[in-house]
Amino acid sequence: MEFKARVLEHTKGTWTIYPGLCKGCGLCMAKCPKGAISWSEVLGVYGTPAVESDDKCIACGICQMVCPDCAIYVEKKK
Amino acid sequence: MEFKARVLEHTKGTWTIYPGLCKGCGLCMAKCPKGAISWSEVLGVYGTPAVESDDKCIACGICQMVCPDCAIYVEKKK
Amino acid sequence: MANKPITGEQRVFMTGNEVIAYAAVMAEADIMYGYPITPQNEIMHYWTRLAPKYGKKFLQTEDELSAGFTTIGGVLAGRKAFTATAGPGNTLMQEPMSMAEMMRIPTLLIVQQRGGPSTATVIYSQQEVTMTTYGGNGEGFRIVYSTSSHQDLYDYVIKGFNTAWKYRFPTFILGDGYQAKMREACVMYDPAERGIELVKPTPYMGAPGTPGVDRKPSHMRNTYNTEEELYEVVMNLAKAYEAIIPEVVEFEELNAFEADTVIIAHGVVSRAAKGAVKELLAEGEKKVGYFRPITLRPLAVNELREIAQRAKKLIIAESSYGQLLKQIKEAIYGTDVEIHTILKPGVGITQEEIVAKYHEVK
Amino acid sequence: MANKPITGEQRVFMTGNEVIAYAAVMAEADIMYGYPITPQNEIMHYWTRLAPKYGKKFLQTEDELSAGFTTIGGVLAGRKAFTATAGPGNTLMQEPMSMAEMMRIPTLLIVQQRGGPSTATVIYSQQEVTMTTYGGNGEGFRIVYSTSSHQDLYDYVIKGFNTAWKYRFPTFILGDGYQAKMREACVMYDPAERGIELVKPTPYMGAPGTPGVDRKPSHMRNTYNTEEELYEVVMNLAKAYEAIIPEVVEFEELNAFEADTVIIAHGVVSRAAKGAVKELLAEGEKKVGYFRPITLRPLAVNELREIAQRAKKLIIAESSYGQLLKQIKEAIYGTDVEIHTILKPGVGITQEEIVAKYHEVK
Amino acid sequence: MAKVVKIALAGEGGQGVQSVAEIIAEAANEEGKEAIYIPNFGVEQRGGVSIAFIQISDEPIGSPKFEKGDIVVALSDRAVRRTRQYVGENTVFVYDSSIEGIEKDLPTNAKKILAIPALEVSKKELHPRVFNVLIMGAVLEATGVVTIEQAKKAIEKKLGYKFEKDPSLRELNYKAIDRGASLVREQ
Amino acid sequence: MAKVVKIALAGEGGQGVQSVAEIIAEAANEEGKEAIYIPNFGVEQRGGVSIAFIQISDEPIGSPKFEKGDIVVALSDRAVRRTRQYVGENTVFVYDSSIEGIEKDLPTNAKKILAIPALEVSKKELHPRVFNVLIMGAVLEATGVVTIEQAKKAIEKKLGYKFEKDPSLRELNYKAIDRGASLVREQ
Amino acid sequence: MNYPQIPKSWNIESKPHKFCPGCGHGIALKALGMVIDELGIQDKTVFGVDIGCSLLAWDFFNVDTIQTHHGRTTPVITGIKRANPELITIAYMGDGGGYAIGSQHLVNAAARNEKITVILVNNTNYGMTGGQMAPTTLPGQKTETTPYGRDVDETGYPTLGPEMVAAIAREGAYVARGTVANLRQLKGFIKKAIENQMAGNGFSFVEVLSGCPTNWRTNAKETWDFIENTMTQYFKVGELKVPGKGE
Amino acid sequence: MNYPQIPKSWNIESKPHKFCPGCGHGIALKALGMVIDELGIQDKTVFGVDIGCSLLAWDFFNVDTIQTHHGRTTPVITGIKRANPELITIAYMGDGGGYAIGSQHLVNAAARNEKITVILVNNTNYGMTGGQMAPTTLPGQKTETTPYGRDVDETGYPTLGPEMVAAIAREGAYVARGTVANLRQLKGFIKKAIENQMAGNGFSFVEVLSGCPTNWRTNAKETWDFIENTMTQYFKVGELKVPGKGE
Ligand SMILES: Cc1ncc(C[n+]2csc(CCOP(=O)(O)OP(=O)(O)O)c2C)c(N)n1
Ligand SMILES: Cc1ncc(C[n+]2csc(CCOP(=O)(O)OP(=O)(O)O)c2C)c(N)n1
Ligand code: SF4
Ligand code: SF4
Ligand code: SF4
Ligand code: SF4
Ligand code: SF4
Ligand code: SF4
Ligand SMILES: [Mg+2]
Ligand SMILES: [Mg+2]
Repeated sequence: MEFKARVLEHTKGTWTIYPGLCKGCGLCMAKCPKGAISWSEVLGVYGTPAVESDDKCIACGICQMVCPDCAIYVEKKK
Repeated sequence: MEFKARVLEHTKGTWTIYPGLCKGCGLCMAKCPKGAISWSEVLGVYGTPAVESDDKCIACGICQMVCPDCAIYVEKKK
Repeated sequence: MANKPITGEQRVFMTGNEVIAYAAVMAEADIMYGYPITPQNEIMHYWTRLAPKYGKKFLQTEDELSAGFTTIGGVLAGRKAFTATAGPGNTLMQEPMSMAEMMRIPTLLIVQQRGGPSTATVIYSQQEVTMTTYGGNGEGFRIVYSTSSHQDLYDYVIKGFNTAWKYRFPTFILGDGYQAKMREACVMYDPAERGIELVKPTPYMGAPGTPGVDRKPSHMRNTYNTEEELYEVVMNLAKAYEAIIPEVVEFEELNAFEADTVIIAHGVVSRAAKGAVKELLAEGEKKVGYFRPITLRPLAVNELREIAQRAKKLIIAESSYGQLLKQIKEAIYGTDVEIHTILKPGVGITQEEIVAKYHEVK
Repeated sequence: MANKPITGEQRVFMTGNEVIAYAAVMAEADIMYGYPITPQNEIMHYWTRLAPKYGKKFLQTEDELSAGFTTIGGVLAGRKAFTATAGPGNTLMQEPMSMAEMMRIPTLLIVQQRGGPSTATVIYSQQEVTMTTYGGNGEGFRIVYSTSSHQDLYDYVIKGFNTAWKYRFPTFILGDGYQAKMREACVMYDPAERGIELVKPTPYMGAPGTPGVDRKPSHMRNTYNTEEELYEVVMNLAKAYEAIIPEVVEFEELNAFEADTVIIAHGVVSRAAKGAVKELLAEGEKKVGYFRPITLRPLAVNELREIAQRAKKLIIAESSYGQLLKQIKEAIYGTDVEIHTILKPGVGITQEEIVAKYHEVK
Repeated sequence: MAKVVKIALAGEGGQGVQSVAEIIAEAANEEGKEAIYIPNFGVEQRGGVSIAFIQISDEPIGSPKFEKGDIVVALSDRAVRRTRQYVGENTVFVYDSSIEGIEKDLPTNAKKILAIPALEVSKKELHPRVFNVLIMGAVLEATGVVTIEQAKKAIEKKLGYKFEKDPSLRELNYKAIDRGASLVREQ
Repeated sequence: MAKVVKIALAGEGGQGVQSVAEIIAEAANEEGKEAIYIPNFGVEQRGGVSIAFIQISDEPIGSPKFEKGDIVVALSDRAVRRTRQYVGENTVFVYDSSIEGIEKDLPTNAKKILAIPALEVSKKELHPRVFNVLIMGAVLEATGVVTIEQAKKAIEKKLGYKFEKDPSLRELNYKAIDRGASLVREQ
Repeated sequence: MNYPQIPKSWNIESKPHKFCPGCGHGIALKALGMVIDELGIQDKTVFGVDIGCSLLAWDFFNVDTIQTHHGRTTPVITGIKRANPELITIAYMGDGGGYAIGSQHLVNAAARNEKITVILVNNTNYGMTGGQMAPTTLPGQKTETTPYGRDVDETGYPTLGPEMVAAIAREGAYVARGTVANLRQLKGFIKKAIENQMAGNGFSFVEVLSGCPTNWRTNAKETWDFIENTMTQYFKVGELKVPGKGE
Repeated sequence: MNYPQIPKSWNIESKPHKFCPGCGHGIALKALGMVIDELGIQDKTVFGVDIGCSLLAWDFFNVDTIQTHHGRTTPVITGIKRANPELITIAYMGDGGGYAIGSQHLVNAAARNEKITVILVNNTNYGMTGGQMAPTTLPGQKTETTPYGRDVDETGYPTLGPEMVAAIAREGAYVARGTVANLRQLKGFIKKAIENQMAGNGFSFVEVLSGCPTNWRTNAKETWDFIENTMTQYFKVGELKVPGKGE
C-alpha cells in the first residue's frame, strides 16, 4: 500500500506529510513548540484539511511522535 | 416452636442443652476451657450423640457462644 | 418538581429511544438501571436528562448482569424499575430474567435488537426472538410485545409496565435498532387522560411492620431441594401463565381471515408487510391478507390456526433466519398450509421485496 | 508420564462424570477450563486428578463467562480445550458460545442439565434443550448430542471432539444430573484400537511464521459495520451448517417406521421409552415403536417426518415443559399425526408412566 | 422382561446409606449384573435426608429413578416421611424400630412393614459405626439381589485398607452383615 | 398508494449529512407530512461512511429502509461506492464534482447522474462550513419534498441560538440553500 | 424453659438451621442476629443471600429475605437500596460468590460507594458444591480441584478481599475482617458496618473467617485450629477502613 | 518515499486506521507497535482486542489478532496463554471493558498472576457507545449518562485501576500507568510489561491515559489539556509495581 508523500524542505529538516493518513485532528499543531504547523489547502483522508509546516520548524520530531495516524515524518538535517 | 430442654444443674451454673438443636459437631467441646463437655447418650437432631457437661463447668458461657446452632444456654449462679 | 412531561395529546417527531424514555416517565416508572449498549443507549441518555426533573432515579451498573439484578432489586423494594439492552447484553440478561421468571418478579426489559450472533452489528435485526421469548434455563414464562413504530413504543411501554405488575411475569418490549434510532412522528399522551389506569407496585421486601411479629416475613427463594418440589413450582407457573394467555395475547390483521395468501411478520417488518398487502389490495388482488403477532409470547395460536386452516399459503417475512417461522410452525402444527419465507438475518425487509415474493409464489 | 489411562476394552462401574473425564483424556483433550456447578463438578474433580498424569492442564476460572472464553482461547491457541457446566452456568455460557458460533471456533461444552428456571435444583432435568440448541443472540448453528447412558457419555465425548474440530461449530454433550451422578457400567476403550481417528487441532493464532511476512496475519473478528456484511456472514454460516446436517444427524429407533404409535424421547428419558416399547412389544403390542433423536441439533427431520406421515399417534415424553415437543412439532410441520405428551419439568420419567400413557391413548 | 429389583435407602446425612448403596451396586456389578445406583442430592451438603436409589437386573436398566421400590428402608423419622412416596403394594418397607413419633406417617399400602431394631443391635451387640452395614445385611436378605459373599468382597474392596490396619474391623463388618440378615429372617 | 419520496445522503463523518437529513425530515413533519429519517450507524464513531435515509410521504410509511432511492447524494469517493446499491432506474444520483478517481465506480443504471461543484462553490462563494446546507438546497430542489421556506424554518429551529449571536450566519445558511438549489436547477 | 436462647430476629421455625454440623455460617449469622436485635432494625432490614451455602439462610431470620443467584446478591441488594434508601440492606455471600463470580459487582459497588453492607464468609473453598478451590484457598491446601494442593505458581495466592475493597473504596467506607473464633469482635465489626450504612456514609464490608468442617474433613479441634492458626496467617483480622479515621 | 514511518508491525493495509481524528488509541497502539518491533516478537505475539473502540484495532497489526466480546479479552487471552505458554499474549481494552463489565476477569487474572499483559486505555468514558459514564469518569465530568456532571455522592469516585490491580497482584506482577502525552515513557512501561511476561514473572498491567476528542467534544488543545492537566490530577502516572523492587 502506498501513500502519497508531501515533502516540505525546511532549513532545519525535511518534513513529510502523508495527506492520505492525516485526519486533521490538530494534535500535532497543538504540540508544536514553534507554532510551525498550520492547516493546509491539501485535504486529508476525511476531506478535512490536512496540515503543513513552515520554516519555523526545528525538526524536533514532536509532531511525528504525537500523531496518532503516523501521518508525519521528520528528518533532521545535519 | 418448642425444643425440649435438658437442664443440668452444676455448682457454678445452670447448663441447658436442647438436643433438638444439637448437631453433635463438637465445637463447644473443643472450646470448653475446663474440659467439662462430653458426648451424651441423648441423641441430637441428626441421630448422632448430643453433648452434656459435668460439674467441672464454671459457667463461663464459651460453649454457648461458639455453638453454631444455639443449642446451649448457660446461666451463672450468683 | 414538575409532575409529568406530557399533558394532553402531543404530536412529536423524535427517535424511538427518546419516545421510550418519555413513555417510561408517563408510566410512572421510578428508577432505571442500565448498562450502555447500542442501539439502546439513548433511552438512558434521555432518561438521565428527564429523571431529576420528575423525581426519578437512575443507576448505571457495571454490566448487564448487574443491570438485570439491580432491576429485580428495585422491583422487590416496591418500585417500578426497568432496564434496557440489546444483543449480547440481552444474552447476559437471560440470567436475571430466569430468576424473575421463577419467582414471578415483574420486570420490564426493553430490547432494541441488533445483529447477531455475537457482537455482530450495532444496527438492526430480529434475531433475538427465540432468546427473548424462551431464553435462559427455563420454560419461557414471559410476555413479549413486538413493536413496529414509535406509536407502539409509546403505547406498549406504558402497557408493558401494567402487564408486568398485573400478571407478575417478566415482560419485554422487543424493538430493534431501526426503531431505536430513527425519527418519526407519534402522539404522546397522559395515560390517565385516556382512562388507562396505572397498576401500582407493592413491596416484596420491606413492607410495613416487623416480620415475624406484625406479619409473616417475606422469604423468597428460587432454589429447591427435591425434584418433586420443583416440579410443583414449575407446573404452578405453567398453570398461572396459561390462565392469563387469553387476556394477554395481541395481534393485528388485515383481511387475514378471508385471504388465500397471508403475509405474516412482526415488529418493524410488519410495516412493510402491511404496506405490501395494502398495495396488493389496491392493485385489485383480493385474496391477500396480513397478520402481525404483537405478543410473540404468548402467541395468538388460535387465530394463527384459524388462518392456517383457511388460507392456502403463508408468507413469513422476518429479519432473522427463521425464529418467528419456527414458532408459527409449532403453533399451527397439524395444518398443512404452504409456507413461503423471506428470511434476512440482520437486514431490513422492504415492501417491494414482499410484493415481489407474493407475485412469485401466488 | 503415562500415555493413556485406557488400553484395550475395560468394563467399569463409575459415575457419569468420571466417565466423561476419562473420555476427554482418551479423546486427547489438552486442557479443561471450568467453573464449579452441580451436577458437573466431578468432571473437574476427576480431570484434575488425571491431568498431571497425562500431561493435561486445568484452569479453574472466576465464572462461566471466563470458562467459556478461556476455552475459546485454548482452541484459538491450537489446543483441544473443553469445559462443562449446567443450569445457570449454561445460561452464562451462551455469551461465549455465541462468539464461537459466529466465528466457527470449535468448542466442546458438556452440559449436565439440572432443574430450572433459575437456580431451581441441582439434581436433574431436560430443561436446557432450547437454550443449548438455540441459545444466545444467534441462529443455533450448533451441534448438540443428547446422551442417555454412561456408554453414550464415553462414546459421544470422544465423538464430540471430532465433530467440533471437523465441522467447526460449537458442539455440546447434553447430559443431565442423573447421568452425572449415577453409577452404572460401561465399556471404555482406546478409540485408536477401534479405528476411530482423532481429528487434530490446528492453531488459529500463533501458527508458525511472521504474520505479514511469511504468511497472512490471522485477523479474526465477530463485529461488522454494515448490515449487508453481516447478512452475508450469517447466510454463509447457514449454508455451511446445512451442508453438514446429513453427515451429523443421529438417531436411534425401534420399530418406529412400522408403528402406529411412536414414543419419542431423548436423553435419559429415552431409556424409559425404549424399555416401555420393549415391554409392550413383549406383551404382544405390535404397533408400537420408539424413536430417540440423538442429535437435538440438527434434528433428524427427514426421519421424523417419515414417521409422522405413517404413524397415527406420537407420545413425546420429556423432563421439561415441552422443549423437545416444540422442536418436533416444527420438524414435522405439515403432518397431522396426533401428539400426546408426558411433560414433567425437572423430574424423572419412568417406564411405568410411559406404558400407562400408551394404554391410555392407544 | 427381566425382573428389576428396586431398592430405596434413606437416612440422615451421617447414617451412611450412600456407602451401603454403593457397595450393593458394586457387588451386583461384580456379579455380572446390570446395576444402577443414584444418590439423591440436594443443595445441602449435610442435613437433608439422604436417599439412595438402586436398581439391579440381568438386563440393561431404563430410568434411573423409579416410582415404587421392592424394598424401601428408612432410618429416621424424616426419612420415613420422605420415602412414603416410593412405597407401593409390592413394597417391603423396613424401618428402625427405635424411631419415635412416626406411627401416623408409616405407609399404609405396603406389602409388608418390618420394624427392625437395627440401631439397638448395632449399638449393643456390635458398634454404632457399623449400623449401616447391618442395614445392608437386612437389605440383601430381603431382596437376595447379591450374595452375602459378593457383598463381603465389595466391602473388602472398599474398606480393605482399613482392615489391613485393624483386622478386627473386618470381623465386625462381616458380623454386622450377618446380623442384619438375621434381623430380617427372624421377622 | 401515496407516493413516498426516498432520499439517501452519504458522506464522510465530518461532512454533516446527518444534520441535513434531520432538518429535511423535521421540515417535512412540520409541514404535516409523514417522515422517517434513519441514520446509518456502525461501530465506528467517526471514520465510516455516514449515510442518512429519509422517506417522506402523505401517508404512514412502511419499512424504514428502502432498496432504491429517488435521489441519492454521495459526497466522497467512499460514499459513491457505498451508495451505488441504492441507485435504480428511477434514481437521480448526485455527487460532488471534485471527487476524484470514481469514474469507474459511478452507478450505470441511474435515471440521471448529476455532478455538482458543491464543495467548490461553498468554499469559494460561501464558507466550507455550509457545504452541507448547500447540499440540502440541492436535494430540496431535486425532490420538492419540502418547500425552501419550511426548510429555512427548520434550520432556524435547529440553529437559531447560533444565529442570535451572529445573524450573518443566518444569511450564510439561507444563501447556501438557495445556491444549492440553483446548482441543480442549472443542470 | 423450652425456648432456646437464640437471637430474637432468628426464625425459630426454621431451626435447627440447614448448615452442616459445626459450620461457621451458623456463628456468623448468630453475630448478625444479635446485631439486628441490638440495633432494633428487624423491621427495616432486607437480607439478601447468595447461592453457596449462604442460600441455606433463605428463611433463617424473621427478616425479609431474598435468595438470589450465585454472585448476584450485591446487585440485588444495591437495587433495593437505590430504590428505597430507607431500608437497611445486607448482602450475605461466600468467598466464591464475592471474589470470583460476583467480583465485578463487589468491586464496582465499592467504587460507587453503594450504601449497603456486605458480609462475606471466607471458608477457603466452595462449600456448597462440595469443596473446590476458591480464590481464598490457601497455598498447598487440598481441595477437589487442587487434589495435590493449591500450587501458587499455577493459580496465584489467596485473594485478600478486604485489602482489595479497601484499595478501591474511598472515604465513608467501612472495611473489616473478623472471625467466627471471636464472636464478640465479629459482632462489633458487623454492628459498625451496619451503623455505617445507617449513617449514610458508604459501602461497608466485613469478611468473616469461617469453618467448613464438611469439606475440610476436619473434626472440631482441627476446625478451630485451621481457622485460628492457619487462616489468620494469611488473612489478618482487624479493621482496614473506618470512616473518619483515615485508613 | 511513499511509505510512511510507521512501526514495522503495523498493518499498512488497514491504514488510515479506524479511530477518530485525534484519538489516543492511535498513539497507544503506536507505542505498542514500536515495542513489538524493538523486541522482535511479531511472530510470537497474539493480540486480543476488546469491544469498545479497541475493536477497531482488529486488523491493526501484522500480528495474529482476535477480536473478542466486551470485557472478555482477559479470559480469551488467558485461555490462549494457558494453552500455549510460548506465545506472548496481549489483551487490549478500554476502561469500561476492564473496570466495569470485565472487572471480575481483571481482578482474578491479577490474583492468579496470569502470565499475560493487559493494556487498558482510560479515556474517562465509553467511547464506542457514544460517551456514557465510565468507572473512570471524573467528578463533575459531563457524559451522556451524567448529563449534569458526575455526582460522586451518587456514583462514587473514579476507579483507580492500577492501584486496584497492585493491591491484588503479588510479587512478579508489573503495574504502571502511562499517558499518550508521554510516548517515550509509555513505550517504556509497555516494554517492561511485555518483558515481564516473557520472563515468566507474572501479570503485567499498563493503564494508558488517553484522549477521546469525539465524545469529550474537545479540540486538539483542549484534548491535550484534559489529558495532561485534568486527568493526571486523579490518575497518577508512574510505575506502581515492579518485580524485584518491592512495591
Ligand atoms: C452461575 C452459577 N454458577 C455456578 C453455580 C454453582 N455454585 C453454587 S454455590 C457455588 C460456590 C459456593 O461457594 P462460596 O460462594 O464460597 O460459598 P460457600 O458455599 O463456600 O459458603 C457454586 C460454584 C451456580 N449456582 N450458579
Ligand atoms: C455485553 C455487552 N454489553 C455492552 C456492549 C456495548 N458496548 C460496546 S463498547 C462499550 C463501551 C466501551 O467503552 P470502553 O471499554 O471504555 O472502550 P472505549 O470505547 O472507551 O475505548 C459498550 C458498553 C457490548 N458490546 N456487549
Ligand atoms: S518537527 Fe517540531 S518544530 Fe517541526 S513542525 Fe514538528 S513539532 Fe513543530
Ligand atoms: S498530521 Fe497527524 S496529528 Fe497532525 S492533524 Fe494530521 S492526523 Fe492529526
Ligand atoms: S460454660 Fe464454659 S466451662 Fe461450662 S461447659 Fe460451657 S465452656 Fe465449659
Ligand atoms: S456446638 Fe452446639 S451443635 Fe455442636 S456439639 Fe456443641 S451443642 Fe451440639
Ligand atoms: S458445606 Fe461447609 S460451608 Fe457449607 S454448610 Fe457445610 S460446613 Fe458449612
Ligand atoms: S470515540 Fe473516542 S475513543 Fe473511540 S475512536 Fe473516537 S476518539 Fe477514540
Ligand atoms: Mg466459600
Ligand atoms: Mg473508555
